[in-house]
Amino acid sequence: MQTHNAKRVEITIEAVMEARLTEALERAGVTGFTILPVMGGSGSSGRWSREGQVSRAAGMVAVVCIIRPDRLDALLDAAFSLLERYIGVVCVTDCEVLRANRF
Amino acid sequence: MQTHNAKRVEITIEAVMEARLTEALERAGVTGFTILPVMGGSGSSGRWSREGQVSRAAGMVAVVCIIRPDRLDALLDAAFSLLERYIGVVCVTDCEVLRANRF
Amino acid sequence: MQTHNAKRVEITIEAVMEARLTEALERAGVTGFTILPVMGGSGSSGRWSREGQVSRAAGMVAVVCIIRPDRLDALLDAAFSLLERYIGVVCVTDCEVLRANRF
Amino acid sequence: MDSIFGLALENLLSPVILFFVLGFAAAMARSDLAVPEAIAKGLSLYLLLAIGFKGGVSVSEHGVDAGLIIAIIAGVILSFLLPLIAFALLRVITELSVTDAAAVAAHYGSVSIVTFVAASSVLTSAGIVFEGYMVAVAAAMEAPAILSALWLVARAGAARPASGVDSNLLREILLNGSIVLLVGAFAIGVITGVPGMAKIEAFIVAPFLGILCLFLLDMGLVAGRGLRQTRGLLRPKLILFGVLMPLTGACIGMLTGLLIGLSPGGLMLMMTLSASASYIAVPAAMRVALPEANPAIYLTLALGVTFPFNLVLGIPIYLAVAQAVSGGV
Amino acid sequence: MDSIFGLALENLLSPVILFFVLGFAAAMARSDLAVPEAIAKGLSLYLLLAIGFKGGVSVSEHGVDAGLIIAIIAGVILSFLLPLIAFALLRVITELSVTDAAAVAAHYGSVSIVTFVAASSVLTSAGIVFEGYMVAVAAAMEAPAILSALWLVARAGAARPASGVDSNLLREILLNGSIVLLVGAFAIGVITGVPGMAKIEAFIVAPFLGILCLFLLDMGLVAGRGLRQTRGLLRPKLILFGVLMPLTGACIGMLTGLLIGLSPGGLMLMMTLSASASYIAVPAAMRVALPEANPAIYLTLALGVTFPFNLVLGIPIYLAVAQAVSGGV
Amino acid sequence: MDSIFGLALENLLSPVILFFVLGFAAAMARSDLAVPEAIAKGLSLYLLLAIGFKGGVSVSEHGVDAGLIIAIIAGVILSFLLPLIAFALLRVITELSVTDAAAVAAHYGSVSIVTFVAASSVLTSAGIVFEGYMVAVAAAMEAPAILSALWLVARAGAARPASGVDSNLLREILLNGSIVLLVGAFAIGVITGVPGMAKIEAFIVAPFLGILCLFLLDMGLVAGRGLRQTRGLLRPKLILFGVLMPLTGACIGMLTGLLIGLSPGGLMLMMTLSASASYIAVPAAMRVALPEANPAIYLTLALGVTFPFNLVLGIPIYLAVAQAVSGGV
Ligand SMILES: Nc1ncnc2c1ncn2[C@@H]1O[C@H](COP(=O)(O)O)[C@@H](O)[C@H]1O
Ligand SMILES: Nc1ncnc2c1ncn2[C@@H]1O[C@H](COP(=O)(O)O)[C@@H](O)[C@H]1O
Ligand SMILES: Nc1ncnc2c1ncn2[C@@H]1O[C@H](COP(=O)(O)O)[C@@H](O)[C@H]1O
Ligand code: NA
Ligand code: NA
Ligand code: NA
Repeated sequence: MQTHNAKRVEITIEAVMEARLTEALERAGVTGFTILPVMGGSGSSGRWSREGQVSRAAGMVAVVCIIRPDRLDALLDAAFSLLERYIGVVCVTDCEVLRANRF
Repeated sequence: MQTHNAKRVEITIEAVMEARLTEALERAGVTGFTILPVMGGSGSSGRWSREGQVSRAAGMVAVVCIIRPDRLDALLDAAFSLLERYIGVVCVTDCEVLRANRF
Repeated sequence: MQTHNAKRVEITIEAVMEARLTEALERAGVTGFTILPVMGGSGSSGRWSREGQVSRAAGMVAVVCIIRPDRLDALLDAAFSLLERYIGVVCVTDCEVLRANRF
Repeated sequence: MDSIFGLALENLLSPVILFFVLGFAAAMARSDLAVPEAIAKGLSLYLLLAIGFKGGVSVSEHGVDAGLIIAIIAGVILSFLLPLIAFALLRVITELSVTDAAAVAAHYGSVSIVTFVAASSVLTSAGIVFEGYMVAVAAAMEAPAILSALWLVARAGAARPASGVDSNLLREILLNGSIVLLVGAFAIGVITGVPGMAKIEAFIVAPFLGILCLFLLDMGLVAGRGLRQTRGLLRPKLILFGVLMPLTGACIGMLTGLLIGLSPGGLMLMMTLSASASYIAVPAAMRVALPEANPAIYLTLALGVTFPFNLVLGIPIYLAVAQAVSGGV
Repeated sequence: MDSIFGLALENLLSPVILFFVLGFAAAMARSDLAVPEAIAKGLSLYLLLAIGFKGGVSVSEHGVDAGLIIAIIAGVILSFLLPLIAFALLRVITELSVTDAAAVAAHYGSVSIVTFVAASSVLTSAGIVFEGYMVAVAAAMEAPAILSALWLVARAGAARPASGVDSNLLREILLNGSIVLLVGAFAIGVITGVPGMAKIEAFIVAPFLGILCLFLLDMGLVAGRGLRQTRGLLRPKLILFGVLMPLTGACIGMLTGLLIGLSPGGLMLMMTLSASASYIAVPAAMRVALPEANPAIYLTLALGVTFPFNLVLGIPIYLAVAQAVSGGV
Repeated sequence: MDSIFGLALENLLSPVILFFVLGFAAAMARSDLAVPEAIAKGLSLYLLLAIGFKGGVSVSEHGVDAGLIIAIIAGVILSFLLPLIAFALLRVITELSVTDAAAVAAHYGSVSIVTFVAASSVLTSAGIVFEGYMVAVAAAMEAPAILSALWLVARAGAARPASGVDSNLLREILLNGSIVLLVGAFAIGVITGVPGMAKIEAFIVAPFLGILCLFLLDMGLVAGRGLRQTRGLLRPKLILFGVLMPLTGACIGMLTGLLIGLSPGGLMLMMTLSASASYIAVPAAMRVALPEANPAIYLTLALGVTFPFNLVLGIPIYLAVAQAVSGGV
């Protein structure tokens, strides 16, 4: 089957920032993304889990964007302004997609 | 540690199609997969989120299959018949696995 | 934007083993990881789904670690002791990250 | 209280409706108020279980008679018929494609159980009795409309048969969770009768209205959020259909109800069922069977226009009309 | 009503059992009816809290006496002992490996709290009093069976010690959520007594049976789905064990109960506890401690065979026998 | 019962507090007991709906008067003022940075609705009436403290404005789900009054204390887990602040309440509101507006220290003091 090169960007970010991130992505012209729930994690700011939360303050989500390679930089620029000050991890992987015209 | 080349295929698809997709995969000889919940997303058919749903009509799931490279085409063929008419995204990544005989 | 090579390790493991895995990771010096919920799956031990569970015995989670390439082996060694006897899948992907000093 | 306005006002100022309005307003104002998905699903399981069981107990008290069979047959016929009318109306007053129009039509032939629950709670509050088997009629009306819609599409040759239309789909439609729970709880109510009710009354009856409030808060949130996200889509002609169709359905439901001799309460419920539009079973079936139809259109119409209309204005209208034509009050 | 058949029929036609049957049938028919995981977990928290608290209040009324201590010790001994009997039975009538047989045995030495809840609700409905401390006995019987099973495996040298068997596992077993909530609510019941009950009675007592219905609907769904997925696995010999073992357990529980002088109600609960098989705490412990044992076997037996058997037939049998041997009724 | 000790003991031995203690102890002992996130959220929706609605109905009975307006204004002023006092106290007795101190201060100016709910249930149990509009005061006190904290940071030039502080943040704060539901349910209570209450009383009133028990079990689990994870962080000086600040807040609340002439019950609630610290709305706002502040500090203080303190000791103290200074009892 015919596949096309693309980039898969996975941004793990605090749930309170989700709407701000997706708005920034949309402003940067990225309209396709999928949001995955996150149950817990660990990082430089310690360990957390959904179970131990009353507030939505500390939960996280993972936003996955598949985009054409040439649009990667625009996406990372848009994400970076938020990621600089807030907690979060960005991970970019090479991938292949069907139906490239959608991305 | 000894690792082996494999492919990681991530299919994001409507929840109503989940059983049909996994049956198609099984018919194509793919017996290993993991299903992740999806909270929301955005694409050519607009923005949606689990919160804004009463019906299971519009939710999505992500099906992740790790397979031996030589079996990728069979998998994509099986998935494609469903993906052609229904909403969904397929993303294939190179990966390495332990214990290759399992895949 | 400046990115750095890293490895994305995704370990799908039974929920009862989650704490044991993360402790093993921490002992191996891996302090950054994200835990994703899993809804269901299929493998050599058959098909399961969260819906069909009363007990936490059979659920799974996915643990995602992004680490510097040179620390991959320590991670895999730590995970392997648990993965040898217990159900689970490990998948390693090349990736690129922003802010490499965090990993 | 004998005027429609009085009824409408009283309905409007009941906690049940006001919590719906609260949810709707909160969603419109983009508050982050949200009912977790699992809780909403749990509440709907409760409502289905309670309404089905109560209906069954009521039937066990009065005995099963021919009325039940006749009413179910009438309901099935209505569910087959209403999509044809809806489709014709849509093709006349809107510019929807055949596929979109058929998908919308399926929703209006089927029923909204929550609208039914709200209507029956209005009857109960007003002390008006109704046939317990109307619950079974509601269940029977869920599925046939889907077949009518698929027939409409096939007739027009508008879409090639979707790979998903198969025996699986049929099973999914007929054995969808809501129908199974509603019919099952109904049967259990019939079997265990009044003694069974005595055992679980404190769970089934006492907190019912309160739980309905919480559920309608969520429905308001969902309807409001849906409307906000698809604002652009709702042209005046579509909104017109979303109001005209329930009134048309209610008329046809009324004629049918009179024909089969329902009590005023049963008549009002038959009108409500005919007027209401599905937003659970049918959307899922449409995604599988008619993937080309735009879900934003049918969900927004059923949930964002017709559901609120029925809840707030429709129910008091149908009650007043049912009482008037039955010679009641 | 003094025959076992009468009791069994009455039990069978109670809403609680019928909702279980409904869930079971829906799963078998592959309906998509489902109770969200969070709701099922919430319902089980409610049942544990309510049953524990009620037991505690009952103890606070009658005072703590030696009976409590003796019954707990008896329960612990039973829980250690029953796996040995189950293991022997399995090795004789089935072809399970040592590891699989030990894992199954652990489940039958431990208890199913929901079966206990259902049994005590039957007693309450029938107006039969029982020792409030049986709740504490139930909690005490959860864990010892696991140790017996591990000993059985170690003795046979069947599996090398799993890396997971460590102090963590022990803590997980002893402090598993169900035990902690059950024992904690029991203690709170003892402390706050009747005045405490007066405060939360409307939550703890009134809706109890209704919530049990909803919970058993889910149990039926889960048991049915489990059975459907592992059909091939259930050979006649395994099913035989799944029915024989609870009866055996009930006999041993009866003898123990008579020995320590329980009331007819308490006796029936002791039989039910001995007859029931765990499907929450023990499966989790087995996955960690005996990963080589096949979970499909023990889950299907405990949940798909023994649980329904106890719920539908076992409970009325145990009640009739307990009354007969106590000279009651 | 007229001594603080008697009150404290009675409070301590109520089921509500004991379930909190159970959860706390279970978390400390690393039990896996857990309330699913969706259930916890559902319970909190219930509590907000019920407490808001009851307050509204009570206002509808007594008529809206100037007291409501004055009390709300007083609450808003308190919420603006208390962070300044908390900030000063923190800078004197702890070594927190300006940003961390301001973030903590915001929490103590705002309120904990669950503490308010627990306090009002103590009043109800004791048969002490209070102004229904205190619910509206609670809602009004949630947000202003956040602005004070941001002003404190800006004044000190301690952190450059976060990109997230924008109109979105303001909307999120003012229309956060808890406030909207509390105020909405209050308004619905005012509108539907006693007849509305009659309809949903069995849901809103009867099970209230029981549901509060289950909710506080979860709060205990969360507070205990939080404390366990951040043990290292809690130096004696911080703990001192976590106890001193609620007492300080309660004093200021008392003076304010006396000034505006609240009843003894209302006075006690005003003290509780002033003494309590937010752990829902404010932490979320702080993550957006002051991302540099360490959430472990403010969450642990508000949830792990001050919440348990208020629940167990604070509430009986505030009640005794309120009665004493009002010349009551
Ligand atoms: N190396 C990593 N791999 C995967 N996820 C990570 C990693 N580091 C951090 N995270 C995720 O990002 C969250 C915040 O990280 P941090 O800002 O380092 O505390 C953690 O709770 C994890 O969910
Ligand atoms: N570029 C993308 N990256 C990640 N997920 C996507 C992308 N495009 C679409 N999706 C997912 O697929 C769903 C349907 O996409 P679409 O068919 O484009 O409306 C969206 O709601 C997303 O969850
Ligand atoms: N090839 C695979 N791709 C993705 N996930 C898998 C694969 N094989 C197994 N899994 C996951 O691992 C679980 C246990 O696998 P197994 O040990 O093969 O039964 C399954 O239920 C899946 O969730
Ligand atoms: Na209809
Ligand atoms: Na047993
Ligand atoms: Na405060």
